Amino acid sequence: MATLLEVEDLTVWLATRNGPRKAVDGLSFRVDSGEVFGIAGESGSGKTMTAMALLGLLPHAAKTSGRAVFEGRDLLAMKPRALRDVRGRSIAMVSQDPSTSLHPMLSIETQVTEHMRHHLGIGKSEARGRAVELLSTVRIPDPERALKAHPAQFSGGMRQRIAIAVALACEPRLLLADEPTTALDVTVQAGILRLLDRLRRERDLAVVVITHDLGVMSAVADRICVMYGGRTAEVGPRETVLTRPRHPYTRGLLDALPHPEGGAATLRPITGSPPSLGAVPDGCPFHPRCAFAVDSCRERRPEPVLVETGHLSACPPDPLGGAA
Amino acid sequence: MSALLEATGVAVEYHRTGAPPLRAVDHADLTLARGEILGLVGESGCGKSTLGRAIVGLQGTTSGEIRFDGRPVAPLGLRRRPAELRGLQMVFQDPYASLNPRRLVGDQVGDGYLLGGTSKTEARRRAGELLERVGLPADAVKRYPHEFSGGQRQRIAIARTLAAEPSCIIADEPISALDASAQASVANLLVELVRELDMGLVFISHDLSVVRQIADRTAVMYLGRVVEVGPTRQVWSEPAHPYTKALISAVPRADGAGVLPVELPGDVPDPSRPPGGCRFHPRCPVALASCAHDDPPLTILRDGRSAACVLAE
Amino acid sequence: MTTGSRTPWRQPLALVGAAFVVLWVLVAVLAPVLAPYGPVDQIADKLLEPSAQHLFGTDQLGRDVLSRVIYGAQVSLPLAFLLVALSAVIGSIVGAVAGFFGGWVDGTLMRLADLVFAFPGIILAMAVAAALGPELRNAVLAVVVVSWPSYARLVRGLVMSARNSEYVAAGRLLGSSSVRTMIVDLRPNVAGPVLVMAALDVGNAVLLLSGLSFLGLGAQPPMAEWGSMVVSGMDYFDLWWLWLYPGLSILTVVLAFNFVGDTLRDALDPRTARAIRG
Amino acid sequence: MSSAKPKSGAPGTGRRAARPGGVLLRFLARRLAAALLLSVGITLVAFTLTQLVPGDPAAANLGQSAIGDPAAVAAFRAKYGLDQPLPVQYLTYIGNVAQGNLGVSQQSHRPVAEDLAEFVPATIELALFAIVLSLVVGVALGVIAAVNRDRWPDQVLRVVSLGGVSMPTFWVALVAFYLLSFKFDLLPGTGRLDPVLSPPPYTTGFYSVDAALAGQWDVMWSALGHLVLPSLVLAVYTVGMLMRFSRASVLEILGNDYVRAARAKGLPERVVIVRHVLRPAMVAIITVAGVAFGSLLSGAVLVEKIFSWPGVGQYAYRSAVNLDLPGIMGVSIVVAGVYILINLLVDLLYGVIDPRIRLT
Repeated sequence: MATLLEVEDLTVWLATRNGPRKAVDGLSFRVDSGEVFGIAGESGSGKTMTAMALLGLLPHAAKTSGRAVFEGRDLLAMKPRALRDVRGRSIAMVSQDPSTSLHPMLSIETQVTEHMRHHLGIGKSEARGRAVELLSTVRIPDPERALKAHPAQFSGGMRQRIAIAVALACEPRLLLADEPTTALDVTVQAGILRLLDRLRRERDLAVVVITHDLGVMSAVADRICVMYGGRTAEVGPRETVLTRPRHPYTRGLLDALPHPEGGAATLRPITGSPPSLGAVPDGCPFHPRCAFAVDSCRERRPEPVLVETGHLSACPPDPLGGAA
Repeated sequence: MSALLEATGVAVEYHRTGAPPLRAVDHADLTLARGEILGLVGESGCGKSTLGRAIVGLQGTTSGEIRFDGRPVAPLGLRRRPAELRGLQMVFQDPYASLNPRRLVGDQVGDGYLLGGTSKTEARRRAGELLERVGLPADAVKRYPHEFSGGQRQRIAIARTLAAEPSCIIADEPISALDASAQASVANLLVELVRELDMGLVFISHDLSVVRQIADRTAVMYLGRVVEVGPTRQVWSEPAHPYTKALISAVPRADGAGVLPVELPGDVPDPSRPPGGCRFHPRCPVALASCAHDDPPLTILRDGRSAACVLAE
Repeated sequence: MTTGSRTPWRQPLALVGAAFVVLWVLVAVLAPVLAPYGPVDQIADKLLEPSAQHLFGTDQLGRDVLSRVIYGAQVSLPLAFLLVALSAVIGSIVGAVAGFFGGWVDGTLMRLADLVFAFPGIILAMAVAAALGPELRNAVLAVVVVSWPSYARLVRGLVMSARNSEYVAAGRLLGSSSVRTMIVDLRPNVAGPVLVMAALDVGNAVLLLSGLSFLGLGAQPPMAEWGSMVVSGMDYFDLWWLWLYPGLSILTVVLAFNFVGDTLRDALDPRTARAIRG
Repeated sequence: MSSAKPKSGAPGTGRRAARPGGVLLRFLARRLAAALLLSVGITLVAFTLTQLVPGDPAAANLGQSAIGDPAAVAAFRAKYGLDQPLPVQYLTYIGNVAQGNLGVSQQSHRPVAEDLAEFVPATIELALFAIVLSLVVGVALGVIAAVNRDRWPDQVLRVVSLGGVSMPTFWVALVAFYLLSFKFDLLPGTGRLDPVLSPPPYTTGFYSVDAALAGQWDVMWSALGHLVLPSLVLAVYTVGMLMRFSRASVLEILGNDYVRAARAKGLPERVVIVRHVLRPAMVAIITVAGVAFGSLLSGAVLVEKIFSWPGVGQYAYRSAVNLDLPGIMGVSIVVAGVYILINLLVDLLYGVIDPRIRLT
């Protein structure tokens, strides 16, 4: 599989009242075409800012460094106008809550076709034809009628399907899905996950799924990057990361989940809470909450290193290494 | 075991101008004993939160009866809530909305004591103790809610209910607004308190796996009805209602196996126009022809289980 | 994220506004000291152009315009404060009652507010002032009649949203009575926005009051009131100093209060701020 | 990026509305009923106010000499129904109003309705001119301020808008008149037309429109020219008001997810602002435009005096001073009626802008 997106040393500074603070700090990863790449982390881990940086949609006064090479071009170095031609055309976004990400006052037709017409320069009737096809691809019943409707007339699950159709309109190569099922019910979530999986197989579409839900990760992602405090804790194939994690944070997240077989009376939380923007500790950002922390964790910032084939972990003491 | 809380045939209707009344809860039955955790699960719009609010009296009921410690619970009007109902408290979903942003944490936690007749300084002192009990520093009394994280705020909200010395807490999605690690610790706190104070807890949640972990019994709601109740372990291992089964198989597991969860086709119907017969029949994978007109009641099965399905034996 | 600091008192606009407010209050208090002549003393020739002797010139009766402008602050400022206080108190009580009880109480009170809103402010004030007689006291009453509904609407909205809030629900479950809830839980959330609205309303009150006086329905000659000074200056239209300075005084007072109020409003949360604006 | 699951959204979302048209009609019917109720209330207020008048209309109208003649006073009272009990007077009054009969002015001795047919259009013409001007300028500047939030254009425009709402209208009128008309003679000053011209044949009562309809182009140009100065003066306040408000509502909309989604589609910023931001922002803006129209009518009362504009403000003022009961009541009712109409129009516009009002 060909590499579609290669992110190297991505750093994002956000403007705060105390000056610029790093929301993402030296993040590197690669996404192959046709692959589902998962970015996992709690709120404040920098996962959403990563997606916004790739799209050039960071808040005002935010700065980036590093590289993000997509189809041979560095997204971070592109002029706003050039990046706008990539956005929505080659890279599309699906966000968390379809009831807020679809425009409440515009018809479905406008929302599915407006960027199609802008990017592809096609006429109204052609765009309309494509929109009907798209809506049936995402399994919206009666697409012709749906085009005339407005988002309020659909259920949450249907709205997210429409949002996906909007994202697919210009046949992008990469889809950034930020918590695509978090606002949905679990039975509806199953449908959306299946849809995403089908689309990437049928369309050779690469998908970056950003979520805090390791269950969702486990269902759709091929490879997973676990982020903490704006940095990579661990990256690797789904099965390895979720069954034999090497980073204590990943272990902690998995342990905090209810046990799959139930039974045990209590859950095992990670002590403390994730650092807020601008309050990321020195050294390993996780060390204050880590049961295995040693002196070097407080001083040196760990880089992700290869611990086995395709599996990187940013924990030099590697206390979980023996368990593998 | 006599019931601490007993809801029988509870129905809640919302009246809207220019639209048919919306029956959010339709003849729901629940019982809860001291020291017991009842998980109440279901998808959005199934009426689980409305039922929770009706139980404590924040929502008027159209019919049915709610008894707490043998006394009927009347909906809260403009009058003061009777003292004997103070043992029935509620924890809300969003700790950002359930604490007054402009009042000191200590005052809000101390309210329960103050309203119980304790002096102001004594209430303040005991509020500090309660905050320590739920794992916060005692100096939290002199701070405002915005100085705390989501998990800490939810602990404050829990401490506030404890000041009323409750014997029963209705917790409406108490951990869904929190981060993963905070979720686990707040859920643990609630379980600990139930065991320690011998309270009853109704834990309302859309997150089935948490309920599975902590609840002694689980009740599943669909479109305003309780469709299945039983000991958590049995409900999970052999669900009696097809909806319960669908719900369980839709939960993705973080086991790294890459298995896609099972989809339940169709949408939850409009609660103001529920389908005739069994409410689940249009989406039910095993529906019989008779399900379209026969509405099965919640029937007692063996082992303390009940289900509302003709196929359940 | 990038909300940035919005501490009202660090904003230059608020500082300028506050400085002018203080300045005008001082002028009002110290008028007898500051003014070279009395407000109604006919001390010089009529209609003199501004000069070193009479910085703002003299009017048609030979009174010193500067002195009259200074004494004008003694009329407009206290009245504006009184007006706003009255409207805010009346409006807040009505709004709180409507929001808290809801139902027909709310319906009746809010229809009453709608009724007042249905008349353009000055026309209603004009009708009231005309009905009660052209006197300054009646003009004040007229302005109160047209300004209370804004407060009522604001407070009603705040009370209603707070009443349905979960923290009020939690308090009620603990056994708090509705009256205690209103005082303990709702008051702190209502006080801030009402004060901000009041700050902005001082400007409006000054404008309305001077407008009524301009129409001859407020302050009566020979009182040194800015609006009536403008209207009597109109008869000598080409003698600009007669009407320019009183108008400028109104402008600076109103502007100062608006600078302060607007900055305060920005410090509120956006939804409340919008309620005040509308 | 929070992991919060929103609490059960409104149950019943997502179902297609059965009869969209029916919903809109119901919405309008409700608004119309409210407007009717309001109208009754207004007549009541107008009526009550006139009862509060301490002066005796008979004395005011017949003059001192006639006061001594009880027969003349009684005749006057009987003629205007002043000898009836109050509720009867009110009911008679309502009945007359419903038939368009507003009584006879005790001042001009003509039917009030006839008087108002002349005076009201003059004010409305002025107010319409000013509101269009204010909307165009105010919304445009508000959008500019919002998209440049906290940068220098925003700061400057903020001072401009606050300045606008702080100006005493009657004083601005004097300053503008003094400079633009009196000193430099750039614009025509007082009246609706040049004195040498006579008004166009009455159709709408708007001189500019009537003149155009009659093909009297010189009259039309003169009418338009005379509108410029007073409407500019009136717009000073409303531009400031609409600017500030537009800025706030555009900022509020800019924070929405759907705006980020529109940008993520790679649409040009211009399209994002006009199609995705301005449209929802207009919902809030037109509400204020309705309020602004009301304040224009207020402003007109003050400005008309200065520009000798024969409008409803002048008429109201003269009626108020002369204790002309039918006159005051007539003005109140017509002005409030205009205001109600404007609000109905605003409601209708909501439906046009926001499909949710039509559909859900």
